[in-house]
Amino acid sequence: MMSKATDSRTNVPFAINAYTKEQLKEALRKMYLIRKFEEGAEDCYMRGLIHGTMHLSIGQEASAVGSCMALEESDQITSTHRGHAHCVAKGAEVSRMFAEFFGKETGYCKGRGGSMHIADVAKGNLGANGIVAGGIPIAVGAALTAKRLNTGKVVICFFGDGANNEGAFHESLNMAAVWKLPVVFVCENNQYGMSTSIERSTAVSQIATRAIAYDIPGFTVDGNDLSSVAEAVSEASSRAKSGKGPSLIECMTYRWRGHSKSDRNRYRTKEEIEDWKKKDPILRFGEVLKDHKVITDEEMKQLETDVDKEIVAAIEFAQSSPSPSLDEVTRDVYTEIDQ
Amino acid sequence: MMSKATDSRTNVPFAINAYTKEQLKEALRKMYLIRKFEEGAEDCYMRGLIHGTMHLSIGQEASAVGSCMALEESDQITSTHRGHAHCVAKGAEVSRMFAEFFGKETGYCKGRGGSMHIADVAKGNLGANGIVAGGIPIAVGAALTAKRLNTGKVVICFFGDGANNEGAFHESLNMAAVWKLPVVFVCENNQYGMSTSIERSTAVSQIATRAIAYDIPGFTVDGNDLSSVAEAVSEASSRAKSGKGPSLIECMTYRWRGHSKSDRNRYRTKEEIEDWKKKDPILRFGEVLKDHKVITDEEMKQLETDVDKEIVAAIEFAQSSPSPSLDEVTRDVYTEIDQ
Amino acid sequence: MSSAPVQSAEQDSVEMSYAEAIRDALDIALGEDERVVLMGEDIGVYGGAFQVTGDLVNKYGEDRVMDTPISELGGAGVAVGAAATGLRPIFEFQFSDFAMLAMEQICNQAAKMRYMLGGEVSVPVVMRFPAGSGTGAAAQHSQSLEAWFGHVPGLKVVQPATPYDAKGLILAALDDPDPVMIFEHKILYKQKGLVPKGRYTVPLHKAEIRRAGADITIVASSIMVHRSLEAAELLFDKGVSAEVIDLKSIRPIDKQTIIESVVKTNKLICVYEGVKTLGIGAEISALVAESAAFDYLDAPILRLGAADCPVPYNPELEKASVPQVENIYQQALALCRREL
Amino acid sequence: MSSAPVQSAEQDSVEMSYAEAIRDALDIALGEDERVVLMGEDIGVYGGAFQVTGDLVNKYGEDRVMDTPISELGGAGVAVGAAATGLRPIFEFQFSDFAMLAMEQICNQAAKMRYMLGGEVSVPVVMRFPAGSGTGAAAQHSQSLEAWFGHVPGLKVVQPATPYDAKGLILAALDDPDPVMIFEHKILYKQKGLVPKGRYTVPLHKAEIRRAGADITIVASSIMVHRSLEAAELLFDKGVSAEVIDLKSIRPIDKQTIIESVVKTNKLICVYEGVKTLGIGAEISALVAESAAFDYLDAPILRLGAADCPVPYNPELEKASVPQVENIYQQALALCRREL
Ligand SMILES: Cc1ncc(C[n+]2csc(CCOP(=O)(O)OP(=O)(O)O)c2C)c(N)n1
Ligand SMILES: Cc1ncc(C[n+]2csc(CCOP(=O)(O)OP(=O)(O)O)c2C)c(N)n1
Ligand SMILES: [Mg+2]
Ligand SMILES: [Mg+2]
Repeated sequence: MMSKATDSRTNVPFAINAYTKEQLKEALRKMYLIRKFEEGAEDCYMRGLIHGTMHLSIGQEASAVGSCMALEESDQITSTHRGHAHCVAKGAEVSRMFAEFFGKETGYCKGRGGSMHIADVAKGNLGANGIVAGGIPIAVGAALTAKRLNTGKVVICFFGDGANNEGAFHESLNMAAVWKLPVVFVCENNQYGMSTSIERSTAVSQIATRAIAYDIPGFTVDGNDLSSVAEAVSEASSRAKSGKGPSLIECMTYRWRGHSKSDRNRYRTKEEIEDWKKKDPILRFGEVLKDHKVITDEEMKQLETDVDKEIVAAIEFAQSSPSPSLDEVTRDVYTEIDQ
Repeated sequence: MMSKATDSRTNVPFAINAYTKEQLKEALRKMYLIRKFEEGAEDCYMRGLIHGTMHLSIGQEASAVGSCMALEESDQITSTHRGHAHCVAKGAEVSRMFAEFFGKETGYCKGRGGSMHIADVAKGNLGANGIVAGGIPIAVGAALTAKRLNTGKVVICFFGDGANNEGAFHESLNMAAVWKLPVVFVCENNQYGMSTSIERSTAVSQIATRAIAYDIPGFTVDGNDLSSVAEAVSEASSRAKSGKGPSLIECMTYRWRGHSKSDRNRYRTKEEIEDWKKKDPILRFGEVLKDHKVITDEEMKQLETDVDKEIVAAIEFAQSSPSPSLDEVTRDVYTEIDQ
Repeated sequence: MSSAPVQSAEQDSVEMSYAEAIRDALDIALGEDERVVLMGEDIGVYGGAFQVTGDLVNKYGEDRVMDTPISELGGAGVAVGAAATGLRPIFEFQFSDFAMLAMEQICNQAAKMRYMLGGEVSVPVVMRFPAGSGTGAAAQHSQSLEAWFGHVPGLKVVQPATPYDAKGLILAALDDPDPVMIFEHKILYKQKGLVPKGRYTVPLHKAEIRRAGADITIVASSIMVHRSLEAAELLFDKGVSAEVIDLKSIRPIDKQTIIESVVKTNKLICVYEGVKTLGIGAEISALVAESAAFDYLDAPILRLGAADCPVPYNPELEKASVPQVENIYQQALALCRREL
Repeated sequence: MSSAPVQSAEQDSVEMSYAEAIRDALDIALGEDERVVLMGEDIGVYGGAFQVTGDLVNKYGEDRVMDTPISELGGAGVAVGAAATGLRPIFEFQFSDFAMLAMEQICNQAAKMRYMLGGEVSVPVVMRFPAGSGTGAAAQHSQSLEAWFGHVPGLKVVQPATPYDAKGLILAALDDPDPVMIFEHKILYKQKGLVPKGRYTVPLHKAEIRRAGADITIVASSIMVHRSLEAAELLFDKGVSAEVIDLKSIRPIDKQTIIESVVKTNKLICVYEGVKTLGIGAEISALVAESAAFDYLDAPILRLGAADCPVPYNPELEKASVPQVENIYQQALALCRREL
């Protein structure tokens, strides 16, 4: 509906003012880590080391990191099929993520979930979801818990532009609004639901417009600008924590890769993809940090080298981890209790 | 969202200009017929002659008749659990409706459906529905048929205020808008979904606001004023027939009776009910017709007497009709075909 | 005939209806644990479509007895998310038929979350489904869909037949860390029975022999338990001693109780209200046919379920579409006489 | 072994994959009848998640091959409404698992509309459900839910196991005036077979004996037909002659073919990919156990279905969770030797 004033950049970006140098560097590191994690996962997949499918969010790192930056560790998120970035951003270890992709007992889901169900409940990530919009009502439920038990938590609910046409989106936003629950709906609008563009699937051109249908604030922000995302989400999160209810934040972004590993990319042009690659959120945020003397070129190099090492070690951890025992295929369906 | 200018009544109401005297008298007769039909059904129910449950729309006659007045006989509607008025308005015979309520083979559904599934496919009523919002996607499907087969038909989709919080509402309006289908969404806002008021269930105060989320026209009209309803619906229907897509029309109205036969009316006050009874849509339309010399007092009396007789005869028809044979309980589950 | 209450002597029982017994359980739950919330359509001031929640909203307030919008998918999902994060929601579907809108959140999310996340989360949600025909509400308000849920690993599914079990199973469901689906029968809501005061639980995974017998085993669930008991009386008059087992739990099914009975009686008939084909009787039949009890069977295993049609509106047709006492009696007698 | 095509000699057949055979059927349908429209997510330019619709959008345009928004409930409902009013929609769920979102429109509306309206309307909608495990897509993308649909009067439900049947059943479904649900198997999409050119149909309600045998009847569906045929080879080496029946239709089930086989072999094992409990094997077992074939049974009726868990991600676990050739072989052998 409306763009956040942040974009006009009167002087310094929000993030530079709002966070410490360490926090800002950590945000950049996380974006790197996400990028390298996904490139590593893609590579392992290509080499036949990981099976199934995966949905890469390369190019979308700012919305995940910018959103989670606005949260406390105890706050919670629900994620999507394209959920690696959310998981890392909320504090997961890439070693256990790789272990999950390799189907190992040391993985976050003990090898039962894989990429589409990656989670880290201890860090507040209630899970990716194989069902488009499947996590939206769950996020509202988590927010209900926060409100009823007075935990002070806020919940970020990530979903895609395609998900906004699911009934679950509508029902959930309505309930969250009526009950004024502490949840922030973050729509990562990468302009396609699989192959179907917003124009061909969605009756409004900006998804934030739909906030009007729930009488809640709705903002569209540059989703490749970490600071804009962080600003919008922290505002929405404060609002939520103060009892004023949910907001809808639409982050305009783009995925560089195909939808999943089986995509022939017939529905968009090379030019469009190349154009968006120029808007790399990591490079952009790196420039901002350098401009504002938060980080030096050397430090950035070091950061990158460290991340590369972390990824190598993580893959090694995953490969050398034990596989689940075939006898335990029905373990964890039910909680074990003494009858 | 906005009220139709009709209400300001610069001079003559829309209906008076738009329809012939015969049509106007017929509209009044239909409202009577609906009222008397429902009073008759209620009476039969109380006397134990009809079983199950029923949802009466007494007090809401103008939205059904005003909407259907804007249609051709070949146009179609989908209806709701509170669907008697829609059925009569679209041209059904009360005798076969009563027969259905009495569970007879001569009923519209051959005794298999009852009040909640009353239909008259031949006259374009695709059926009431036991599922709140269940008819909304079906109406959009009928509109898709109209568009693909170029039938020139428009479809009116009736639903209640409560239904607008169902996912099916959202998904359907979005698709109808994206595909510019000839359907008019008519929300009969009687302010309660069963016991739950709009304020307690719905994040917006006027449901027509939600039209913005689908980039379609949305209007709130006085649902107890037949002319306002007819004006809004005929405009929307012309728009739809000319290929411009759907509209959302919200008719503000009120049901005089409880939600169903098991309602203790704890959620609203006597005063509120009495206030709304003063806004009787039949009396109002009768006055308009008299004011504009469309009908005389005597003609009105006669009309009422005729309707009363029709109701008596219809109940007799229903009572004396044959019951289904118990051997045929599985008849009509599948179409009979020669294998 | 019902199993001994965990903690109360006979004199501490009171007569109440099945609906009142459920309300009693909900009342105890709300009183004991602030994490318990009731959610559903019109369960507040209206008291629920079947007056199960009654006046609880007055006692506990709108934050604990929450009227939801008409949004079954989202509402159930909110309950699932709340359960996964610390609340103990009890979600009422107004009619079990509307659960069709929420299958995704129940069966893709609640049932699988624990497993998909490697055991790192539990979803202690309780859902209540008023089910069954007999109210003249026709095809979309009269179904018995418990078989669907019984097919889904991760869920537990029960069908109380008495006020005693209704209360005890709800409290057991609340104590359980996993999602429990409770199929209640609309026609039973008014049925009365003795119910102990205070808290007790009925095991979620056990069937119960309601009437001992030697000649034929009738496994029935929900309202069919009562019809089968009536049929057993008629059979008794014909010299046939029927053992009637109240299934209670659809997932898991208490194989052992059924098999032991069949080993004794050598004949089995399953009676249920859901559609016969792929209904719970299919599973009971198959469980026995694959078990050691197979060799003890003297006759085919019969199933009596609903006719192959949606539930019709006309009251006579409606009755004809589901098993009645007379059908059970006739079929059981024919089976015993091997006159099929 | 497959039934004779209605109108074409052997030489008119070409080898094509299961996915191509379906596309061929859709192409014929679109070409023959302007009322036919395909609807689904990403079935247009993307060609469908499993490349079933392929390039059909180029041939017939976006009005005939319609990409829907991600709105399963609404989308399925639009197909139902369109079918009830004159179109012949073929609706593709991207994965059968997502049908959970649309159960209401499929089972409360499409299945019941004709009956509830006293036969005054037909709903000739065809829905396609890519189902089954084996792709490493885990719990929410690998289910076999056909048993749910088999429980619903008003629907017809089929599960083609070969390219020939896939094409013929789709065309038969299109000719049928009632809603037909087609459960396709994702792993079979690439499987090749001979398929006649042009139009032919395969009956919606008939099973087929894929391999004749004398010692044991194996009733299998979908991919399990192939695994059972492989197991039958192994059994043959052990001197056991297995008859393998391809079920094809879940609703209605072709009782006669199964019963005749069991009367001959005296032993029955049901093999299916859905969860064992309350899966289609339960119905097959119960059908036989209640029939005259009961007296011909020499051994318990076995069922091999999926383990009691969601489908796991790890490929070895995934395999372990559903019946494989070896399991079928071992169980069938044990049954024949009565070593259970
Ligand atoms: C209910 C459901 N429908 C369809 C799918 C298949 N699917 C997976 S991702 C996807 C596109 C989602 O688009 P969007 O929400 O924009 O997220 P993005 O992939 O762009 O991140 C689809 C159709 C699914 N997983 N769940
Ligand atoms: C999916 C579904 N949920 C709940 C119900 C029970 N129910 C029947 S009517 C009704 C209220 C509907 O409210 P509204 O849409 O405003 O229509 P009204 O009754 O006011 O005409 C409810 C909750 C139902 N029939 N279907
Ligand atoms: Mg997207
Ligand atoms: Mg209403």
